[in-house]
Amino acid sequence: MPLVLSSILILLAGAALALLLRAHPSRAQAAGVWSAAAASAAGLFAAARVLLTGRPEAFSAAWNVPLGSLTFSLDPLAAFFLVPVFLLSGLAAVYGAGYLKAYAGRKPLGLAWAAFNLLTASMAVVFTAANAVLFMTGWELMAASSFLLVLFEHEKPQARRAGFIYLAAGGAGALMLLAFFSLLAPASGPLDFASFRGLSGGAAAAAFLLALTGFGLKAGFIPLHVWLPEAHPAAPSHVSAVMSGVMIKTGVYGLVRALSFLKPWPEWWGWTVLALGAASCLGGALFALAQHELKRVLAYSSIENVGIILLALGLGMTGSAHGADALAALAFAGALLHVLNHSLFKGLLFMGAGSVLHGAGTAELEALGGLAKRMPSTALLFLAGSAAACALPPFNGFAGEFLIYLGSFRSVTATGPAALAGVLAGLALASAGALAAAAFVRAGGTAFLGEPRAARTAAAHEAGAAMLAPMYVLAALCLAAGLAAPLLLGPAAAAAAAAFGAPLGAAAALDASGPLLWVSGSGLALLALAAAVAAARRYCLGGRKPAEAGTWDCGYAAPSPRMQYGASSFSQPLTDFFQPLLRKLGQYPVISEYFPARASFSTEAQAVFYNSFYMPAAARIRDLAYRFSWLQHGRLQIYILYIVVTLMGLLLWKL
Amino acid sequence: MHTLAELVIVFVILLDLALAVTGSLSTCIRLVAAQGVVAGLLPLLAGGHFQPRAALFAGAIVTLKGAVFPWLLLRARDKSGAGRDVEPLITYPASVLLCLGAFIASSWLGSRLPLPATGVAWIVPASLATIFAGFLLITTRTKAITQVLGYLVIENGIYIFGLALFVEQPLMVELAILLDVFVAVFVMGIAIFHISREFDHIDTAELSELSDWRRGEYGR
Amino acid sequence: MEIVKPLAQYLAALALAPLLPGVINRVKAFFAGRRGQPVLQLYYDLYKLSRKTPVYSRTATWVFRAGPAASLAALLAALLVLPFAGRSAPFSFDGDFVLLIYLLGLARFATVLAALDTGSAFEGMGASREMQFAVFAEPAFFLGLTALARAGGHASLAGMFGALTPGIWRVAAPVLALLTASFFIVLLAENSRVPADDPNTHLELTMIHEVMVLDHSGPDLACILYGAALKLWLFASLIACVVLPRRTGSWATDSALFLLAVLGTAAAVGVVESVMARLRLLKVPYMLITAFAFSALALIFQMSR
Amino acid sequence: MTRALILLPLAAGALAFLVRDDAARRRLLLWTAALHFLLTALTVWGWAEGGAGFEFFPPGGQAWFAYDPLGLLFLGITSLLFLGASHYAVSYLAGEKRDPGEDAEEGFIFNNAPEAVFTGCLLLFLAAMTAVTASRHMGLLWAMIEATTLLSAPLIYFHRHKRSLEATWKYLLICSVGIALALMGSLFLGAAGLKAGAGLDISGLLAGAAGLDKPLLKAAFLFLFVGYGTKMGLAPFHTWLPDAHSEAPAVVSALLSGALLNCAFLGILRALAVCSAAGLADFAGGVLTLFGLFSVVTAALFMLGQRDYKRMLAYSSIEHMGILSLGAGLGGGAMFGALLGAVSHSLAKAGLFFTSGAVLAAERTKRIADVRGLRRRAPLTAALWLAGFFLITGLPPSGVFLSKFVVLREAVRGGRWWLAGGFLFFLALLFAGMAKVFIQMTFGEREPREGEKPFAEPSGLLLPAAAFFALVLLLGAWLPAWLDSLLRAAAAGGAL
Repeated sequence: MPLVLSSILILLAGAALALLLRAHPSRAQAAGVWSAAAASAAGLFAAARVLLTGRPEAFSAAWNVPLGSLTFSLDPLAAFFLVPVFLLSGLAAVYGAGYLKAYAGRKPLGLAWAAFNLLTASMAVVFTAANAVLFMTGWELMAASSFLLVLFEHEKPQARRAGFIYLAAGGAGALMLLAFFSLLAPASGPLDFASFRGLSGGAAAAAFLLALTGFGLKAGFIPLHVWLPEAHPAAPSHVSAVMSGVMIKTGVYGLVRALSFLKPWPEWWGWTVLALGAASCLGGALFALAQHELKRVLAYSSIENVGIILLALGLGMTGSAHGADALAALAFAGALLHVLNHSLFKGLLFMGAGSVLHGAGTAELEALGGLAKRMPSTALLFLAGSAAACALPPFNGFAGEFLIYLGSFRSVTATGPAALAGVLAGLALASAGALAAAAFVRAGGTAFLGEPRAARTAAAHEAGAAMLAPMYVLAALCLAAGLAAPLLLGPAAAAAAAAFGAPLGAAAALDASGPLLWVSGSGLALLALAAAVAAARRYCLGGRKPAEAGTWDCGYAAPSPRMQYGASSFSQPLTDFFQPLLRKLGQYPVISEYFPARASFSTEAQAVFYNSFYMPAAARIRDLAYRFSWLQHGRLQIYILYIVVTLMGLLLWKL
Repeated sequence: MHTLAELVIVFVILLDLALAVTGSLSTCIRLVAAQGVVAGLLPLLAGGHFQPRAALFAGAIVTLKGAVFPWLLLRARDKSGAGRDVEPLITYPASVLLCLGAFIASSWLGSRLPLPATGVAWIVPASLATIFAGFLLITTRTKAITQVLGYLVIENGIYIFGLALFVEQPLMVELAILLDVFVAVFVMGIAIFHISREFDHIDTAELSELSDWRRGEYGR
Repeated sequence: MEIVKPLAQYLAALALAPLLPGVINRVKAFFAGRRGQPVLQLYYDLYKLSRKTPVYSRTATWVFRAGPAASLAALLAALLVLPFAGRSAPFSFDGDFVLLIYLLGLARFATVLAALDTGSAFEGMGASREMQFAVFAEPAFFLGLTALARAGGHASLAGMFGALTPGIWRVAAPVLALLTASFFIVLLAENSRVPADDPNTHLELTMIHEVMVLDHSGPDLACILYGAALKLWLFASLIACVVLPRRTGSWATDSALFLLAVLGTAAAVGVVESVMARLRLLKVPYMLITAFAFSALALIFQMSR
Repeated sequence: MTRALILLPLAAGALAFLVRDDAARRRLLLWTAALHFLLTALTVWGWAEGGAGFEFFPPGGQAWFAYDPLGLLFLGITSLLFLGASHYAVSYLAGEKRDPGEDAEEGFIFNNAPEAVFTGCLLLFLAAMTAVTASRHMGLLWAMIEATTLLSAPLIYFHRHKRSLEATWKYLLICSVGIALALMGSLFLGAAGLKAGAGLDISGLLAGAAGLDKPLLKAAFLFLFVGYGTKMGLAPFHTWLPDAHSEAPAVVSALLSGALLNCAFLGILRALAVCSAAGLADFAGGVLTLFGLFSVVTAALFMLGQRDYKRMLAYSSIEHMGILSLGAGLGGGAMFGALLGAVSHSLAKAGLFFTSGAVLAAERTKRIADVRGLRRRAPLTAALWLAGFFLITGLPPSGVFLSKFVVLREAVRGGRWWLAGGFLFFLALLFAGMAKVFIQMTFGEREPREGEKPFAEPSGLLLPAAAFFALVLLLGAWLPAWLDSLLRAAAAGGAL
């Protein structure tokens, strides 16, 4: 525990130092990066130790604020979430050192690094806090620091819009959480997690719904996701990586913690979570398919993956409600494993997108193309990350999802209503997987393959070593975590056991390690087979030099880059099919002449939930508020009338 | 003696009604002054035995409300060039009806609030009615000056209640309260001067620029 | 022997897979009244292609060159978990069919990326359609296998096919029939056969799979053709396992029967291809949704049984 | 000590009218504020040393001015706030002297009130507020609160133009009328105690609470509530507040919001204490809770689409007064939250008003729509502006956060679901409404206006704001033990 606390302190000191040195951007940057790296190393060590030994650590001190106490606890669950925090933050800091170089002199780098370190520190606080006031302090500082980072390029209107939506969503969520903790609060004394009272009936249901919305607003599942596709692309890419990779997981963590306070769970809770998870993973993948900007694709993919995690949680809860602990244990372990996996590959992908943005100047898919030639490393890493995100073996994405599938089959082959949950979970997972594959093939293919679609992106350049090194590390970790999944199962199960008790945790390790070993084995076999095929191909070529030619375009002599399939044309069959859900806006050419000279066609993905629900709701509320604005119309007489009428009413009513 | 006090109270209520129907500004000012004088004399009438301190205090009130305030307000009226009429926002019959409604409500409230240890009946209804009459003056008349008058009527109502009750108060408190009222009227008078200078007249309809009303920006 | 057998089965599958396209072609030729290609034509083609020097587009990168090999490797790995004649595959574990589905996904991923790498309008089109159909085919396939898992009470392919007996056909014929139909439709779509696709025309705008590989040549094309054969084998043997539950205890007999069933499936494909016209492209998703409905129905029957 | 606390600003105020030299007068203001703060600190220190049983008046005696923990708390806020305000005022007045005002909205030139009047009224205002916090007699309390109204009216009318006159007039009339009702309430309170001979002395009332006449006490509370509630700015009696706050100079707005509203709240708390002692806690609490929530709702509705940033801050004050009222009404632990909220809100809001003065100096407009990219023109001001937003909306660590949390917990614990739900919903609306404004003003590109000179950020205006924000932050991060016990003692005395 001292190690984690000291790493938090290092981060805070780094933040302060970066702020003090803001007049010297390079020094401020050095302070930020080095403190982040040092803190990450210390924190990673501490978290790994807890995970390996399984012994929770704790720290407690009095805190002179009402309801507060400085109680920290590092149990396996917290440690399991802390690993990606420190891992990704450390790597993102290194990446950021390269990424932000281009902004030196134009942007306040000292402030950016202070905010970044504060963000990391506050996430560490969130995962280790065992007191509601402390937790909320970490939670809100996390929101505030990331808000500043979202507004890093505040001269762009969409960044300000994103900042507003993000802040408003965060504020609403935080209020829910205050109510949630108030419900659990003991009769007196500080609101330590250990002293929370048990709830039942309506109070428990209220607490569950508050936690689900409050934490859900941070986790970003549908329909509480609207801030996510706005905010994540707006932030600098290393921050997007941290936000998408770990920050939204604080919502998942919170939900898991909250559920641990509220056991036993009624069945409908499980179904609710399951349904939200299914909606989120399907919707996230579908919306990712319709986006035109690389980082937005990734943001929607984050929604999808949070949905997968939620789906697994819901499956586990439903199973647990029916006494199928083995099933639940598998699902929970799968959920946690996916938390780790997602942070690895999503971090990698956002860094890749950042390199594109950095090298080509834009991340608009319709302007990109052919980057694999100019940015070979980035292309390789991004495509590897894509494969991981599509849960393709041998990468890590598959291992986590496999556990969830396994859980769903356990329930399928079992009897009772849990079977239905299993079927639905598996089906949602499979469908989302296919959609996600389409989305990633589209994004990666359009950005990196073929020919550049715009002149300005033809001169793209590869990212520097500071940016590539963290990406290589993450890609290697993605592969390693895929091949060594059985090793990760133990910690994941221990984390689940720490949250939900032994029956829902430890059993998973015994039950799933066999199939997981096979998965690793087949991953290795796949690699071996690939090597064999490659060798055979090399043998067949026998040293002959392949000939070069233009792309065969079915006889057309002068193919041009503009004839390539673009991102929107690639997804058009699918997005058309799902148009009722996607409601993309389009402009279609009307051809009226025999020899039309030019025609243009454009589609635009819209933020369906935001535009169709939140915006009208907000407009309705604003309209109502404007109606009420008549009350403050400026006439003194009427103002005094308010006083008389109220007084009269009070006297008549209360006397 | 109590009968006399009760007669005075009836007179006060009649003054309220008169205020509701009077259209002339100067009459209004004089009615308020008369009401103030009556209110100031009420403790002497109801008290029974003579106390020098009470007499002194009553004298101060009578001077203030009977002489100083009318003089101040009439001067303000002349200086600001306000017209002779009170310019009500509602018709006079409506004013009277509202006034009567206030009396009914006040008497109901008075029945709910029996005062202990006082021989004078109708104290609570009369003072409440006067307060509401003051509010009527403020809310249904346009001119700034009538609003000051309304404030004074409210003050009268409160005095009727307080002075008739013999709530024993330290002299300093009573003087402080009196001073406050005096300063309030004085400051309001100054403000009226400023208003007439800035706006050319003292119709408060002009005084409604500060507003949050988003007229026409909703319901579309 | 128990270690060698699965390996031998695996090698047999690798060796026999290129037969299936030949069988289909012969059936089609029969219906058309022609003699047709030799059954072993694909073997000759593969040999010929492996000796050729490939031609690469100047647009293409390493992705294009790695694509066919990666795709073939994925399919080879997928075959590792495929039971042969209802017997255990080399790799057999709970949930192995998920691995199978995702390995097919990996193969598709590699092929599609390679197609996009050429920058050709046609190959992009094919890639787009391939991904589109996968979105519909995958859930149908998955749901079918889930139903099978439910029917057999096992979560591994070997387990579920092992538990499949003629008895189950007697009890739950509708379920198995629906599943067979569903799998068959998925087979047609995934292997780009009529009515989803037409493997004979290479230059039509209706093309899906074949147009994606237009630019490949030499050993790369060999990889792709061989991979396609493996994929066909994979689906055909799944269908064979359902249609023909194990009967005898003899390995040799079982294998022979199984082979017959696989070839029969191929022949059925040929028949369908001969008697049906290709669907309009927009209708293909509906066909796959039908498969999905079949699978779902089968599952519902099975769960309420 | 108490006498010195009141007499010092009184004398200084009288003196200020006579001093001719501007610099000397400003020094007088600053020194008086500092001395007053020192005296206050000594008083608080004396209380802390004396412990919980410390009292300034003989239990049976008739002290007019004396301090109990509740009064002491509000004295501390007032004095601290005035110290910051005087620091601000000195540099503000110097700036106004240099280039007297051009109207921000319409561009006409206007005059300012004589500086001597302004400073004198400021000091007398302090004297009146000090007397309010010290008053032990309900009649005296009333007189002093009315005095604050009358003394602050000239302060609001510092800029001599139409709109500030309108605001002053409304302030004067609405508050005077409201306060008159409070006098009626005080008299009712006296009437309720006639039989028991309780008088209007607070100690006497508390001691004889059991013998008070209940219907009259209820009437007294309602009149006092409406009266002081008008002054406190609870909806629907708040109508004067946005006007006065937006038209007064920033320093006056800060004092109005941070100190004056609290004084009125103190009046309500005194009445609440008597009611609680007489066993009418539920009745009084119900009224406070209802209007507290209504104030939050009103503030939220007017926050959306607000066009003037000083008015926005004023509505935020209404919101916080609502929270204070809600906390006081819920009672129990929430009273502590309300008092902590009073302290934090005063500091944070005063800091925000100070900053708004700097914003106005930088941009020469109060219209939100016309302020963009403040970061470009005045980076320090912008940073403070944003910090103030986070603190006032209750982002931890901040005293405001703790007070909201405590109040909310009390509402939830009491099983008041609808109350808690409504409270949360409108708090969220308020947060969103304010966030929009602050983001729009602080960030973005800024087009320099014609003939605009670079803006030198006035440290005299920003320093008090920064200091107050730091204090609010500190309140949320580490509540000093003495303040904690003062708050507890005040809460216990307030709710009894």
